[in-house]
Amino acid sequence: MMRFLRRQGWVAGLLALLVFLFVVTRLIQPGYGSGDFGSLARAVLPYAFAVAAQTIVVIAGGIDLSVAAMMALTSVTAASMMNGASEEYAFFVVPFVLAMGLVLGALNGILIAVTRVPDIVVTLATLFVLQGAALLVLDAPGGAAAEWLKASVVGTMPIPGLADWADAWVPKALVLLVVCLFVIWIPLRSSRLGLSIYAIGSDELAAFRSGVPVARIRIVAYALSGLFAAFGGLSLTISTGIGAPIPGPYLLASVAAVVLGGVALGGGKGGLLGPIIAVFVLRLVRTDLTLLAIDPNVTAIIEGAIMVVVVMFGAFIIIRGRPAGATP
Amino acid sequence: GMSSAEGKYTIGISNTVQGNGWREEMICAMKAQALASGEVAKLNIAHRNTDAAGQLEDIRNLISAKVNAIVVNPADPAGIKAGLEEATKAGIVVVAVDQAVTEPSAYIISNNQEEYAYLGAKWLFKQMGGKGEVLYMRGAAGASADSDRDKGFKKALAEFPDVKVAQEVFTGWQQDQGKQQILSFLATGAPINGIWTSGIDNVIVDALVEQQAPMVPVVGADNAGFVGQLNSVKGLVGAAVTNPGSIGGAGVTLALQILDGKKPAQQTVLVQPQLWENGTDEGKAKLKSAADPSLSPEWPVSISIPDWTTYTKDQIVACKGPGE
Amino acid sequence: MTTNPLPQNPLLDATGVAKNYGAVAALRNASLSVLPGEVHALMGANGAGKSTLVKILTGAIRADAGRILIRGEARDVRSPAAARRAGLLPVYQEPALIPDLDVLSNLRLTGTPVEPFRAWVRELGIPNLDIRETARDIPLAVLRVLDLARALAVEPDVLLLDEMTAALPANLAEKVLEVVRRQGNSGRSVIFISHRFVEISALCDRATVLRDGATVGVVDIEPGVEEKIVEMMLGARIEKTSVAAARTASEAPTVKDSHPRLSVRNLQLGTKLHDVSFDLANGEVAGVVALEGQGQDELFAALAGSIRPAGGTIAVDGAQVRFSHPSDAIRAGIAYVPGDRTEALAMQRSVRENIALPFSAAFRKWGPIKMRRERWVVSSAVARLQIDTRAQGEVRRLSGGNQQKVTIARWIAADARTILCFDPTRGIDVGTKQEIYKLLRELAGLGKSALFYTSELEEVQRVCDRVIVIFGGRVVDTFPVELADEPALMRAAYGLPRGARQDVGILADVRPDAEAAP
Amino acid sequence: MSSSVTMPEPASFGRRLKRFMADRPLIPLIILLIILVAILQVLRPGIVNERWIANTAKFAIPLAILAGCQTMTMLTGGIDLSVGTVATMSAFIMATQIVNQNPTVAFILAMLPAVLIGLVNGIGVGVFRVHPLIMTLGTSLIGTGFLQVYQRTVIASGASIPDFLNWLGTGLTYGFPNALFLFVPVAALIVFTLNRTGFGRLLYAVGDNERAARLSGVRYWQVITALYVISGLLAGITGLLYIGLIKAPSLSLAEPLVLPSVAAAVIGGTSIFGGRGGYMGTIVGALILTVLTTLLTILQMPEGGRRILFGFIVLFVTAAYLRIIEDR
Ligand SMILES: Nc1ncnc2c1ncn2[C@@H]1O[C@H](COP(=O)(O)OP(=O)(O)OP(=O)(O)O)[C@@H](O)[C@H]1O
Ligand SMILES: Nc1ncnc2c1ncn2[C@@H]1O[C@H](COP(=O)(O)OP(=O)(O)OP(=O)(O)O)[C@@H](O)[C@H]1O
Ligand SMILES: [Mg+2]
Ligand SMILES: [Mg+2]
Repeated sequence: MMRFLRRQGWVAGLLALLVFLFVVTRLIQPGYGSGDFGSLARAVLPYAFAVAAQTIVVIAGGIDLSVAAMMALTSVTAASMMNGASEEYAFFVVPFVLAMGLVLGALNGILIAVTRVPDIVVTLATLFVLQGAALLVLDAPGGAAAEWLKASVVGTMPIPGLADWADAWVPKALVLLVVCLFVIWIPLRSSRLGLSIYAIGSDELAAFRSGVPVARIRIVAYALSGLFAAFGGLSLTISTGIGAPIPGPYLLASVAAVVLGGVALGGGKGGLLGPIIAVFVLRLVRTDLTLLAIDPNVTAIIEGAIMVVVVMFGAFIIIRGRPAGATP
Repeated sequence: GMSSAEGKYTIGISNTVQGNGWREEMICAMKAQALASGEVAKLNIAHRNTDAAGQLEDIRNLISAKVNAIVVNPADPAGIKAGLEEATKAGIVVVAVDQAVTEPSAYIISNNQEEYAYLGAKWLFKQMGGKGEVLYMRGAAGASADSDRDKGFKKALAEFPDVKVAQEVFTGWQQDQGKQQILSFLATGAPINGIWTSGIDNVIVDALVEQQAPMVPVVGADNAGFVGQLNSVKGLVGAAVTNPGSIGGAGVTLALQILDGKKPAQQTVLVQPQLWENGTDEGKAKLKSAADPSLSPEWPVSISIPDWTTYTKDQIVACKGPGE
Repeated sequence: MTTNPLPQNPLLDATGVAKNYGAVAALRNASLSVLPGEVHALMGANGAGKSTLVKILTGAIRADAGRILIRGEARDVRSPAAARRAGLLPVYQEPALIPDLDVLSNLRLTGTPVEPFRAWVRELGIPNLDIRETARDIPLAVLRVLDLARALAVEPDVLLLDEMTAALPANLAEKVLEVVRRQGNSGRSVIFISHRFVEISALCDRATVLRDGATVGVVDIEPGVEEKIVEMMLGARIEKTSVAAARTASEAPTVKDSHPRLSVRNLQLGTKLHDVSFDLANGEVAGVVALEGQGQDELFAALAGSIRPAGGTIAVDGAQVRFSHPSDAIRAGIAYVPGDRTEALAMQRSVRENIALPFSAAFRKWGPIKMRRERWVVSSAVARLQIDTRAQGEVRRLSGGNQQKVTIARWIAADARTILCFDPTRGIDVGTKQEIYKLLRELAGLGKSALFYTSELEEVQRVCDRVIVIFGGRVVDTFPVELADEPALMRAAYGLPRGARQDVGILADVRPDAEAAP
Repeated sequence: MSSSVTMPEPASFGRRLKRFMADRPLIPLIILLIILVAILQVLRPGIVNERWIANTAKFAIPLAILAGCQTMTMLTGGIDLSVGTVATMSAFIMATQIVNQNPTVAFILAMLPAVLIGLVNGIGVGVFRVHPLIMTLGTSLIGTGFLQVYQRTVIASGASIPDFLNWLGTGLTYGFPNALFLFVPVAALIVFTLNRTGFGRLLYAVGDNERAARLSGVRYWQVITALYVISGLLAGITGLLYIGLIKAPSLSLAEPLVLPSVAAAVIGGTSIFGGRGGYMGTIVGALILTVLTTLLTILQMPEGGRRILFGFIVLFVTAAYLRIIEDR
C-alpha cells in the first residue's frame, strides 16, 4: 500500500484535482452537463494524443520537439487525400496516415541513432522539415474529412447494460481515446519492449550492458511517438474537417502535461495515465476560465502559474517527503 | 440568462492570434463597442494563440457559458464549421469578422482580403509603370488570410504581364523577420522597382532609409507607423490599404442588431478596403488626417468604421469592456 | 588442475587485444586464455586495463585490434547481448541494474529466470529480498550481489567478475567467494578481478597479469606467488614502505589538546543511528568498522553536512556546530571522500578543475581565479598522490583508481583539517593503497585527523590509531588498535561483546533478529 | 573485431587533421561558416560586401547574446525559454516608458521584469528543483500575460524608440555596427566568466555532477539563482538592442529568436546535457544561423522547401561537428 501510494501518489493526486475541478465547474455553471463533458472530451483528443506521443519518448529518456509538426503533416496529408474522395476511400487513408506517422517517427529515431546528435536537436531539425513538408502538401488550410470519420467523435457511445443517463457521460471521443491509447499502451508497458523503453530512459549504459539493443529500442519509441502523433493529426482533421499546415500549440502543451502528469523529464519514470489526466485538468481549467469570463490576458498568467505552482508543489512534497536518513 | 432578462446580453468572443497589434486593436474595438452600445452586460473573451481545433474548444466553452452571441475571428473559414453549427442550434447568434466562414447560418462582416491585395498591388504596378521587378513580401505561410491575399495579388499580376516577381518571401507577419529579409535582399544589389507587403511595412521603409537604398514605391497597410512614414519620409512614394482592426467593433454591432431582431438583408457584409496614397493631393490629405502618432506603430489608424462603430477614440484606446 | 596433465583447449582465448582512447592506449597488447573449470585471476595496477579487457570480451566496447576465440572459434562479439548468447556473462565494475525498474522487471528485461535467481540471492547471503523493490532504493553492496545472482541464474560458461568484492562487506564477500569457488568446481570458468590477494590465493587457479595495457605474464597461484605478482604488476614502480613504522614515528609529536577535534554526542537519525557518541582527536586516525548497512553511511553523511541528524550534537574544537549543507562542514575544516567516486567527480572536467573545485565554492570566491597559484597547488597535490595524468583532460578517462586519488587530492589541496574517508581504497591496487595509507599517516603526523571506514579489516591495523565499532546504528565498542586483530574486529562487527568466547564463523547466519523466534 | 591480428596503424594525415580540429573545435565551425558565405556569394555574386557583413553582424549579435544565455544555462543542464519574453518585455517597456519618463528611470523599469523573471526562474529551478524547461516556459507564459495587461495601459501614450538605442541598433561607425560596442564587452565578459572565474567553474561543475559540486561545498541554489538572474539581465539588454534594430515594439518582438538561440548554442558545441561547451562556439553558431537564414531567403523556392532545407542543414552541421570533436 505504501509502495502503491509512493508510486501512484502523483496520479491519484491529479485525479483528485480533476474531480475537484469538475465540482468547481458545476458550481460555476450549474447547467454543466454531459453534453459539455462531450465537448471537453473532443477538445482533449488532439492534446491527449500529442501528450501520449511525448510521454513515450520522454520515458525513453528523450524529447520530441517535432510532435506538433508531425500532427500538422499527418493532418494535411489526411485532409488532402480525403478531399473530393469517396467515403470508403477514408478506410484506406486512415491506415496510410498512421503508417506514415510510424515511419516518420522511426526516421526521427534513426537519425538520432545514426548521427548521435542529441534528440532535442534532431527533433528540432525535423520540426522544420516536417513543417516544410506540410506546407508542400497544402500551402493553406484546406482539404476535407469523410463524414463517417467526423461522426466517429460526435455524440455518445451506447454501452449495453448501462443506463441512458450514464451513457450520456460516455462520449465517443473518450471511447476512441481510451481504445487507441490503452490498447497500445497496456500490453506494451508490461512487455519486454516496454521494459526496454523504460530501461534506456533510466540508465542507457546499464540498459546496453543488460543486453538491451539501445538504438533499436529508441527507434521503436520514436516510431510509436510518430504513430500517436499521427492519431493526433487525424483527430485534428476529424474534428475540424480540414488540414492546417501551421502546427497548433501542441508541442509546449504536451511537454507541460507530461511533466504535470508525473513523468520525469530525465526518463525512466512515470506512465501514460498521469499525463492524460493532466490534459483533462488543463482543458478543464481553460473551460472554467472561459465560463468565469476572466480577462483573456489574465488567463495566460493563470495557466503559466498553474504549471509552475503545481510542479513546484510536487517538488516541494518530494523534498519534504524524503525519508529521514536518506542521502540526498 | 439573468442578464438578458434585464435587456442586456452576454457576448462571447473567440480569437486565435495573440500579441499582434492588429488583433489587439480588434479586441479593444469589440470591448469599446460593447461598452458604447450599452446593451452588453458581459463579454466572455477567449483570446489566445491556437489553431482551429483550439477555437472549436473555445466556441464550445462559450456555448457552455450560455452566451447570447459569439463574435469570432476564424482561425480557418471551414475548420470551425461544426462548432458554429452547434452554436446556432443552441440559439446563439454567430458573427464572423475579418474572414468569411463556410457555416451558412453564421453572419459575416469581413474585410475583403482578396480585394485588399488586389487594390494595393494594382496601384503599385501602375506606379512602376507597368513593368519591372517587384518584391513580394507575404504574411505567414499556410494562413488562410495569406492565401486569400495571394489570390488578389496574382490577379493584379496577371493584368500587368511585364511585372515580374523578383523575390517572394514569407515574413510570418513578424517585424524582425521582415527586416532581416529586406536587408538580405538589399545587400544582393538586385534591382527592384516596387515592394508589396502584407502589413509588415514600417520596418521595410526603415531598412530602405537606413541602407540609403534608392526609394521605390511601397505598399503596406494602414498601420500607424507606416502612415506616419508616408507623411514624413522624404522620397517615399507609397500607399496604405486599409484593413481596419475595428472590424471587431462592427462585428459586435452586427451581433447586437441581430439580437435586437434587426436582421441584415444579407448574411455577408464586406467592408471594402480603401487605398490612401501619398502621390496625389487627395491621398495626402487623407493620410494627414488619418495619421495618429500617439498610436502604437503596429495599430491600424482606422480605429473606427463609419455606420458600424459608435465608440470614441478614448474608449478604444482605454480598451475597457462593460463591467471593467 | 595440476592433476590433469592433458593440455585442455581454452574456453576463451584472446590475443593481441588493443584499444585506444584518443591519445591514451588503454590496452596495447593484452592476451588472456581461460581453461574450462578454471577460476582465472586478472590482475594489474589501477589503469592497467583490466576493466577495458572485460568490456571488450563482452562486447560492451569494440577493440581496435586483436583476436578472440571462444571454444576455438573466432566469434564476433558485438554487443553484451551477443556475449550473453555466446555464454559470456559479465558483472561490470559499475552496477548494471536499471535504477528505475524493480528487481523483477530487471530480470524480465534480461530474460533471467526468476526462481534460480532467488535461489542464488539466498545463497549469496541475502535471505529476504523483496523483488518488487526499485533498484534505485537498494544499497550498492546488495545491488552488486543481485548483479552476480542475475548472471549466475543463466548458468554462463564464463563468468567475468570485475572487482565484484570491492564494495562488499566481509560477510557478503565471503559468500561470493564461496559461490565462485563452486562455480569453478562444476566445470564453468570464472574470470576474477580483485585487488585483494587473500581472495586471489584462496580462490584462483591461475592469474594473468597486465601492466600498462599489455599482458606481462601468466602464473599459477601457489603459496608465495604474491611477491612475484606484485613485481610483475608494478614493474619499476614498486616501493616498499613500512606503514607501521610510519605510524609509530608520527605518534610522538601528537599533542593532546584540551578539546578533541571532533566530538559527537548522542547522535540520532531515524532508524539508522541511535545515540552515537565518540571523539576524534587532532592527529588521530580513527577507524570505523561495521558490516554493511549498520548506519556508517549515515554517520559519515551527517558529519559531512549531507544530511541533518534528528538529535544529538556535534562539536568541532569544542564549539558546537550545526551543519545544514556540506559547505558548513567544509568551512569547519571537515572534508568528505565518498566511497562511490562517481558521486564526487565532475567526470567531463579536467583533473585540475576537479581538484580546485572547493576553492570556488563559496560565494565570495566566485570572482577571477588566480590561475598561477591554482596550477601550483593542484600540481603539488597531483604529485603527492602520484596521479597518472595521461588522460587529465577529462576525469572520466582516468582509471577507477586514479579517479579515487583525485577525490582525495582535492582535500589535500584544500588543506582540510579533518578527512572523512569512506572506504577510500575500494578497488585500488596494492601500490596505490600503500600510498594512501602513508598519506593518511602523514596527515596525522601534521596534526590533522581522519575518520576512516573500511571494508577491509586488515587496513585497520595498518592505518588507524583507534577503532570504533558500529552495529545496528550504535557504537558498540571502541578500542585501541593494538587489540584489533582480525578475529576481534570481526566479532565486534557482528555485535558480539569483546572477549566473549563464541566462535563466530564468517558463514554463520547472525542477522540480529533472525534467531529471535522461539 | 577482425580475426587477424592488427596493430593500430600510425596516425594517417586524415586522423591527424581530425585530431587537430578536435583540439580546436572552433576551426571546423569557422570553416563551415566560410563555406556557407562562399555558397551565398556563388548564388548571388557581389552580395558579400561591407554592407552585407554589417547587416549580418547586426542580426547575429542579438541572437548571439540570447544564445549566450542558453550556453550558460545549458552548461548546468538547463535551458532558458523565457529569454524571448524577457527581451520583448524590456523592449516594450523601454519603448513605452521613454515617452514620459527620463531615460534612466525607463531603463530601470525595463530591466526590472528581466531581473524578476530571472530570479523566479532561478528560485524555481535552484530551490524547488522544477525542471528548467517547465519553469522557464511557465514564467514566459506569465510574463507574456503581464505584458499584455500592461500593454493596455499604455495604448494611449504610444511608443517611441530612444535615439540612443537607435544608434546602437542600426548605426555604423567606420562601417562597423555600433552594436559591437555592446557586444564585444559582453562577449568578452561571458568568455572570461566561463573560463577564468569561480562562478564559471561552478556552472560546469554543477552541470556535470551536481552531487559532486555539493560535496565540494557548492550551494546549488546560489549558483542557479545567480545564473538565471544573469541570463534574464542579458536577455533584457538584448531586448533593448533589438528594439533599436527593429524599431517596432510588438508583443512578440523577440519570440522568434528563442528556438534559434538554442540551436546556435547547440551548433556551437554546447552540450544540452550540461558540463561541456563554451561561448566562442556559440558566437560562430549564431553567425552560421544568420547566414543560413539569408541564404534561404535568397533561394527561389517554395516556403516548404526552405524549411525542409533549413532543418536538414541544422542537423547536418551539428552531426558533422560532433563527429569532428568527438575523437573516437
Ligand atoms: N572512456 C575512456 N576514455 C579514455 N580513456 C579511458 C577510457 N576508459 C578507460 N580509459 C583509460 O584506459 C586505461 C585503462 O583503464 P581501465 O579502466 O581498464 O583500468 P583498470 O585496470 O580497470 O583500472 P582500475 O583497477 O583502476 O579499475 C586507463 O589509463 C584509463 O585512463
Ligand atoms: N583558486 C585557487 N587555486 C588553487 N588553490 C587555491 C585557490 N584558492 C585557494 N587556494 C588554496 O586554498 C588554501 C586556502 O586559500 P585562501 O588563502 O584563499 O583561503 P582564505 O581566503 O584565507 O579562506 P579562509 O579565510 O576562509 O580560510 C591555500 O592552500 C590556497 O593555496
Ligand atoms: Mg577497472
Ligand atoms: Mg585569506
